[in-house]
Amino acid sequence: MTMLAEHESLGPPVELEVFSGPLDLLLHLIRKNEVSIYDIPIVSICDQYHEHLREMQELDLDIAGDFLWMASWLLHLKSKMLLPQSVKGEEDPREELVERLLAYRRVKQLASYLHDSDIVRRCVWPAEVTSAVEQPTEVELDWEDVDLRLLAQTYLDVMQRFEASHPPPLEVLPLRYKVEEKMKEVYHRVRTDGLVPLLRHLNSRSDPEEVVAVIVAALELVRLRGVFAEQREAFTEIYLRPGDRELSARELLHRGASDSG
Amino acid sequence: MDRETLTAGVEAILLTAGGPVTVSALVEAIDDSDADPGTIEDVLASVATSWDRPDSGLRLEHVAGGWRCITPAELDGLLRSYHGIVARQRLSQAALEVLAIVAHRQPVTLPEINFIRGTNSASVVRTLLERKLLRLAGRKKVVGKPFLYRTSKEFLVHFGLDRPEDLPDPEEMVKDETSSGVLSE
Amino acid sequence: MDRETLTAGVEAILLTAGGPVTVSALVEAIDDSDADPGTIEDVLASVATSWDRPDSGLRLEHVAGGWRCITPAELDGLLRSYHGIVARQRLSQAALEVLAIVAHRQPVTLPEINFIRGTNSASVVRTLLERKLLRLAGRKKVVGKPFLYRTSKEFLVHFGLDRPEDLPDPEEMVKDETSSGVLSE
Repeated sequence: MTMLAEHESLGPPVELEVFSGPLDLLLHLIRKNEVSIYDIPIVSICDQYHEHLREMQELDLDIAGDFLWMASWLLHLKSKMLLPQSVKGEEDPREELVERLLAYRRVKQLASYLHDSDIVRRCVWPAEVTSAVEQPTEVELDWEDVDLRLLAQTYLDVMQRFEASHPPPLEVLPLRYKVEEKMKEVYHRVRTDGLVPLLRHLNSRSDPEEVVAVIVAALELVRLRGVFAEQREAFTEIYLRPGDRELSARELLHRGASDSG
Repeated sequence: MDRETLTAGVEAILLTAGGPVTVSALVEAIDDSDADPGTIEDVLASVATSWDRPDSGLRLEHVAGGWRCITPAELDGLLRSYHGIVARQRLSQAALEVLAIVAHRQPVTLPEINFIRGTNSASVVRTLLERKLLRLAGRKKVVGKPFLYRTSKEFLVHFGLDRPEDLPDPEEMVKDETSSGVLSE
Repeated sequence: MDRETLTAGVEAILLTAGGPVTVSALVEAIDDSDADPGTIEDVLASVATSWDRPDSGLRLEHVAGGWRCITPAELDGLLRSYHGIVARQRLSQAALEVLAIVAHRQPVTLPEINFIRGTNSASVVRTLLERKLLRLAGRKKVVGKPFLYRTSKEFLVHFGLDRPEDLPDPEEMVKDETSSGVLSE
């Protein structure tokens, strides 16, 4: 939040002007002290500037870095001004600051003109008659008003609309368990044990990916009639037992190959 | 309020209303002891008369919802001509979208533009070619060999760019910053 | 085309245009041997005069290189009452300073604006772009290729200027006040 907005929302607890920047504050101090912009008493102005920053800090106003940067510049100038004349050299150390202040003061002048103009011009309303002739069906833009920003915004809007109508496909990660391996495993276990409790077997696996691979493998074995599945009642154990066909090594591979392809 | 100010006020309201204005809304807005409904009706009648001249481009029309400003029907041809000229300086939303797609993804084909926009953009592309904002840049080496489109020199000039690569990253361009508090009451 | 029809036509175009209308667009739209630029300027002057009466709610102004229909400022109170507008936004000091810098030195980059104001103006510039008072005008050919900003047509219309150069010279404004011997607000 800017200082301005914060100041307004809290209501000014004490009389403290809000400045639009460090140069603004500096101009204010010069005016308040009734000194010449060309001959700024740096020591005194520097102290007042720091005093003002301290007040701002007390009010918990967020002090922008620009104010601090100016504070250190003023301190630097102050130290130079305190040196004896002979050490200072020929150039007035304040020269650059004066130039910046003069340039900024011109901006403030023009801004103040625009401020008055803004108030007056807001009293002027566009007079318009909607003609029966031209009722544009869609909003058209003046080519003159189309800038890089509008172009960028339009592009983002188009791409967002595109993405909304084309949701990305679900990402299928390569399974860490191969269905064909599980088919071999389950098939041989059923052949060896004669009867395999599928749910108990699944519950003993902690990795959901392995559970999925086993279920797919079991279904595929049932389809190939290599195993039969039996369940007496709903929600009870599913038993796998040998089916009526003996599966070749190739058949056990087949499903896995097409699945991963 | 004197009669002259009253007349000017009624005219100004009619001309900024953007639709029919009722006598009661006028009475309420003017809120003046001199502005009773009878007087307002009177003023409206005099406005209607003063506009109804051969050298005036304005008419006052009484419609169901109240009083409304219109232009005389005999000037429709002229207005159509003016708005046609202005339209040439304008860009439709569709055209801006195609321009944005080509600018950021060039070179690009019509099927690609259509796919992204989800609608056929052939006529829009043609208009942009005619306006010299797009240019042909060869054919893509895929089935059907569709034309490739790029933005033109004029496009760059309009946006003050030297080369197409100078087009800023759109995300960066539009990125939101902290509220600035430029506006105050 | 007789002068009366010409006047009515110009009025109708101005009133339906929704923004400043240039003399050349009028000439092109009317497309008549009697309607040369000189005659159109003549007609515009007579329309401006005929509207500039105390009992008229219409005025003609010259802004942004064209002619635009507005209501007189003194009717603002009445119009606000009709349109139900109580408070109004104004531009903040920071926004006015940025506009002043851009108007005076355009095209100008953000670092240049920041330097003159002595404070970061990025968010202010962004808001002014959103309000269409500033526009992007390409990139400067220096390291980092910073964006260049200009004032927009909307800026001219809002502040009632024909061209940005019509703003007073701040140099002159400051001189005026130093000659009076006081440092002003």
